[in-house]
Amino acid sequence: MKQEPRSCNAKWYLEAYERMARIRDFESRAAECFMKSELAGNIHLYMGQEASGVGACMALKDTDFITSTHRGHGHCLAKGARSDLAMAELFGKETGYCKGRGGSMHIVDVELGILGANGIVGAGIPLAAGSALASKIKDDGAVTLTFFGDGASNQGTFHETINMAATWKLPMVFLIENNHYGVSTEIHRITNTDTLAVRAAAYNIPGVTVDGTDVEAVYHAVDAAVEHARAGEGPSIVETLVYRYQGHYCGDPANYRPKEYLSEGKSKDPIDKARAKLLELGVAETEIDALDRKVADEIEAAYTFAKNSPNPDPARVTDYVYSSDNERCVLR
Amino acid sequence: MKQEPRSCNAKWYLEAYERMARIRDFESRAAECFMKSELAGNIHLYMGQEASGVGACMALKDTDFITSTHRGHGHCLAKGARSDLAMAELFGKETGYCKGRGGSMHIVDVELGILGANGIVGAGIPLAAGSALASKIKDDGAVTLTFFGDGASNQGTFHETINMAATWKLPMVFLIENNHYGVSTEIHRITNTDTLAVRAAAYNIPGVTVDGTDVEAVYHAVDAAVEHARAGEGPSIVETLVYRYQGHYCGDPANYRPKEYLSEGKSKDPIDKARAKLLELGVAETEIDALDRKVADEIEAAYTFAKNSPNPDPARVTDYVYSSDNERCVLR
Amino acid sequence: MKITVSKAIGQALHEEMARDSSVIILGEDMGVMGNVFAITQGFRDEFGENRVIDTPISESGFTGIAVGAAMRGLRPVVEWMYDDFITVCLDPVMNQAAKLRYMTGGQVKVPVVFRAPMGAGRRNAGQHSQCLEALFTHIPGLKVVCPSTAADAKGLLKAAIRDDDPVVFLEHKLLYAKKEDIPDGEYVIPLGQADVKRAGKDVTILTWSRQVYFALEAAEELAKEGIDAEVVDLRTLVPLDWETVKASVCKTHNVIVVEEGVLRGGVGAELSAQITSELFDELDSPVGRVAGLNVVSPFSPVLEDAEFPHPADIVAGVKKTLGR
Amino acid sequence: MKITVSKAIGQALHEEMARDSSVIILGEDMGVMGNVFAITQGFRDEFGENRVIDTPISESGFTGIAVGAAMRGLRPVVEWMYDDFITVCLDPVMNQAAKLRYMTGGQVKVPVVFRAPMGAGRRNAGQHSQCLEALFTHIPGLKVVCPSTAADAKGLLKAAIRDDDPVVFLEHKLLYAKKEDIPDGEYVIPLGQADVKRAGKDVTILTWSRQVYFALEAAEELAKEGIDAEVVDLRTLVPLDWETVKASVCKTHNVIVVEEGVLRGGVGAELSAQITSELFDELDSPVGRVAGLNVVSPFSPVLEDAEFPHPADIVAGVKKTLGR
Ligand SMILES: Cc1ncc(C[n+]2csc(CCOP(=O)(O)OP(=O)(O)O)c2C)c(N)n1
Ligand SMILES: Cc1ncc(C[n+]2csc(CCOP(=O)(O)OP(=O)(O)O)c2C)c(N)n1
Ligand SMILES: [Mg+2]
Ligand SMILES: [Mg+2]
Repeated sequence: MKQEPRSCNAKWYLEAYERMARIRDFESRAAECFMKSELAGNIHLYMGQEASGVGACMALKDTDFITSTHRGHGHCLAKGARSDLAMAELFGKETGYCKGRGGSMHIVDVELGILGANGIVGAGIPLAAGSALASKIKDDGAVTLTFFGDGASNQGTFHETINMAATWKLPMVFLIENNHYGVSTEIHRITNTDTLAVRAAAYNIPGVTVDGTDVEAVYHAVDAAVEHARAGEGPSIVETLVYRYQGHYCGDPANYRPKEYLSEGKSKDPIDKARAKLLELGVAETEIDALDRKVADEIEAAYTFAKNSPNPDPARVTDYVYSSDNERCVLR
Repeated sequence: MKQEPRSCNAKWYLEAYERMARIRDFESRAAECFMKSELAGNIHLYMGQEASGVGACMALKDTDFITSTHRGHGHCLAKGARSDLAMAELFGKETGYCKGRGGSMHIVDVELGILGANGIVGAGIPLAAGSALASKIKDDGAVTLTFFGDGASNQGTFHETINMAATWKLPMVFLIENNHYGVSTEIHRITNTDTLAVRAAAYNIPGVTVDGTDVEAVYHAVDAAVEHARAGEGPSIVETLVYRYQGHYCGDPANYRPKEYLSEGKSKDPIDKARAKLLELGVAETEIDALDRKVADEIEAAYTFAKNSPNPDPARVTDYVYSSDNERCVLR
Repeated sequence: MKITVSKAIGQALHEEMARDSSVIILGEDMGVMGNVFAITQGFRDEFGENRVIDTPISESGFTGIAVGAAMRGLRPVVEWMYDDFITVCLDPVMNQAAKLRYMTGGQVKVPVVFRAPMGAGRRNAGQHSQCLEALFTHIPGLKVVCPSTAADAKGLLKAAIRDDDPVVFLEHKLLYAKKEDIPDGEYVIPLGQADVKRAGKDVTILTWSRQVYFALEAAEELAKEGIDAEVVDLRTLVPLDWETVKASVCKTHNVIVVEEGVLRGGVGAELSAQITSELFDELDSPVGRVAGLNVVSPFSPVLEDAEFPHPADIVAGVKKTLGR
Repeated sequence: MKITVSKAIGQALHEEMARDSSVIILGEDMGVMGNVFAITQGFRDEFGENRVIDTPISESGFTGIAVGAAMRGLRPVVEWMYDDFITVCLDPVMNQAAKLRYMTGGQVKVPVVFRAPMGAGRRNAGQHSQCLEALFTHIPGLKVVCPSTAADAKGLLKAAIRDDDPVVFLEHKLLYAKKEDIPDGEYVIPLGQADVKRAGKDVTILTWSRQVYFALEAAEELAKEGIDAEVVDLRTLVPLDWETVKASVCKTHNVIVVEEGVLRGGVGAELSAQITSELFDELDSPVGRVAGLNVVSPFSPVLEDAEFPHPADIVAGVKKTLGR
């Protein structure tokens, strides 16, 4: 890869901070709504991992692509998704990103390069490689980054896809968010190596492990991987070590984890860290507070929008199964 | 692993030679029958790769297990399968290993530790790990070795299984027969590393690449891996570099391969090599010729047995789908 | 004694593990967590981590491992966290477990149970809400069980574990919390016996899993209008208890099949075809079907409720069949 | 002009690749070898290795890659070497391609074609002989095409490639070598149009793929006995050409469905159920079904021939339906 990149300035940090704050606020509100039964189904919270998604997406252009996971709110918002449309989707409303058809695990905004959260663990990985293949064929210069978890790295799709991507030098990045757990299962109980990035050796590609609570560290690692990919050198693994503050799903008490996991994670909170860094860079506390309020207002508005939006019309339940001949295909 | 094993003696080589000759003769006869349309379906010939299967199985006890592939004749015979029952199975006869229900790709003899050839590329790998898990749970001291090809190593089952096997320290060996081709596709066109054994690093287990035309070299490598497994140290990868003399299936002209592939392979013929070694070890040429004749007679008898055996009764086509309640389950 | 369906399933697993040391459990989060539906809590401590195995998220691998272990004489019970994930592990089920006995001419037995929660109604959206029993019934070599009550779930799961064939055992997520009576002491319910959950004379409702409850609700509604519905809980789809189906059809002469899964290619199609072809002269009306729509499971509650059958749909279906 | 079915498929692929640069081909041995059935020979040289891609044996990976590429505006045509291998790549088909449009509220199109050879009769045994179209028809979001003739295969494949939905396109291996007339010049056959391959008035035989030929043979046999059979080649199973089915049933009043795949849960079940429920009063006899047995495909030729329908079985099926 390239030489060590320069460090990020205040402007950069303000942007990163805002995106992380947006994710945190969005999810805090969503969790609140979920616990009050305003939200149905299941949500998987990204809280604590914000620096990973934001650091990674800060290294991408608007014209680049991502695929995401069941824990996708953070990735989508980091890539620029609108909090109101996302919130409305969580509420299952007609105004949501997917008109309420998809819900929390299926947020997509192709215009913004968000090829989708995904409810199937490991399924986004080959989709991302397909996007990278399309870029290679079209020669459009775009890079695709696929987010997935430590747990997902044990799916066959990981191996199959990374092997093809490495061989075909696809312009993509494999971003493993290692929060140490797949639901209740600690990663070292189900794998035999210290890090997951070492698997890069099996495909003869670069692999690094970085502190995923440090938005700048993530940014630099992903930036290098993106440049590598954009230069036609193929994919890399970037593994970010992060902490999942909540249980696996909202409401999971996570009794299977030692207490230290959470205290350790909270002591490294990515947003606290970024705030400290902003102060260090000379940004006034009042400016940061104003940013916090701006984000809080945005999320409040998103909530109001979502809550007041109409439900889908049940009579339209058969729409959108097919692009053409829909009526005939769903009739029989 | 252990210290370098001593070299093999004449007795050992006579046994290895006999098994390799049996495979070669069996398949030459099968190919002949296939070309004369005495055999139906499809057969995948192991010719040229004999040292891999035999060297590996010589390192196993009778009480150990193997799983095999679509190219399974050699593995099964190397592990002790009877050539008459195997030939009858290729002929689809009631006297065959599987009563004619399975054919070339499904030979099984559980008593002999042969858990089955398999028509699905990569499917034998987890079955083998299941056998190894059973051994671990029963603590029966058996080791399971799974044969598969370079092509199969790109299936998701490879990654999923080897990760579990490494983590759980299952008593097994991953034996990759790298004949450089999966059907027409050369391995370096679809992977990004020089060898496949390097993938062992991703699971923190041993991995070696050996000359698969040298039965003794294969034996020593597998022996070390088997001892490692039997000692409770977990799995290893052994990659044998071999040559597939025939096309992918019997009748495939294999035009996609450079001529040198075959000439190189034939110059390293494993049976020729073993014969030379036997002479070197002081075995009389007449003794080797006698062994050749013994094997030829056995295969002739196997052919006669197979040819003269009865076909299954078509009225019994619904037998064996279920162990219990078969009639009711196949009726509706 | 009243216990939940999930507890009943846990009891079946526990009793069989205690009875037979060859029974093992494999799946994601089965050990330390004791399963995401709390079904195997405490099992790991009691039976050890060799027999209650936390797997990585490698369904194809660990399902294949279970099949291999079954070939070696163990009786693995695999869990897929949702039946929707069969998409990542169909091979060891369909091309291996289901076929090995046949392809080996009867040499091999594959006593493995594949358990999975299934079903809609929890707003889990397109990839976590399907009822896929129809897919499994189309695969020769598999037995397929879909219990409704706690008592049935327990007795059938014990039978499934003791069965020498691969059994797909599908549990409806929205039944787990149902509290019901189960018999005291040890009992087993043989596979392939339907259960008439409500006797009636005017129309037969063939169903299974959660829809049994909806059918019973519908039957009460119908009773108010003077229609006496018989609710037959098939419990096992393969093998099918044709004798019970036939007896009911010959009594009522009108049938509807109710299932939560997708209509097209559903189990109802097969039942309709069989009943029509074999009992044509017994039928006063064509076999009706009430099933999930031919769509993807929607997230939005209002859409999801419109997608799969509710009691009112069954009432309407019966009336349509009876021409009332 | 007479060409083989495999050649006709090659022509369709070639024409569409030449016409539209967004069409790409992915699969095992599609490039250097030009496919194991010689369908894409020369394509790699002509269109380049970016558009004719030799994949590793990683079906789940490359099928998912095709779906991702389709989301990005390409029109990938994937080949699975045999349809039996859907077991290792069902997820990108069922949980991704089929559902993405719905789950995104119509935001996404997934114009991908999944081609696969299928079928019995080549003595390829349990894991290489299945007809799995029923499985695909049960998955909302997929279109399913099963051509019989060279002309149909070509025109339908072109339509499938141009279609904006995921299409599963199943080709019977034992038809590849059949030499038949195809129309001159460019043509497309829209999905969802059945074709009456033989008109008749006494009984309707609904079928597709290789069984069309067997049905036509059977019809000739039946004609000798004075039974005039109509052979309807459905060609596309989703969408289904109900109008043609209905017209035929209303003409003949007797129907059998003939399919090579497994009976239980087959497409015939669905057709039988629909016809019975909607055209009950038109039927003189219950809908008959002639299909593969509920067993694993046997290797032995004598067993395999007993396992799937042959013309004589169709003749017998028709006579049974007509009570003759
Ligand atoms: C194929 C598949 N298997 C299992 C699940 C159930 N499941 C959803 S998330 C999850 C854990 C994923 O762990 P990881 O990849 O580490 O992501 P994290 O939840 O930690 O973000 C599991 C097992 C699923 N959705 N898909
Ligand atoms: C899942 C699956 N995909 C594809 C095939 C078709 N197929 C059979 S053998 C083979 C090549 C296997 O290559 P390799 O593993 O190197 O074994 P070899 O044939 O060289 O012994 C292929 C593609 C299959 N049987 N199963
Ligand atoms: Mg995780
Ligand atoms: Mg090979």
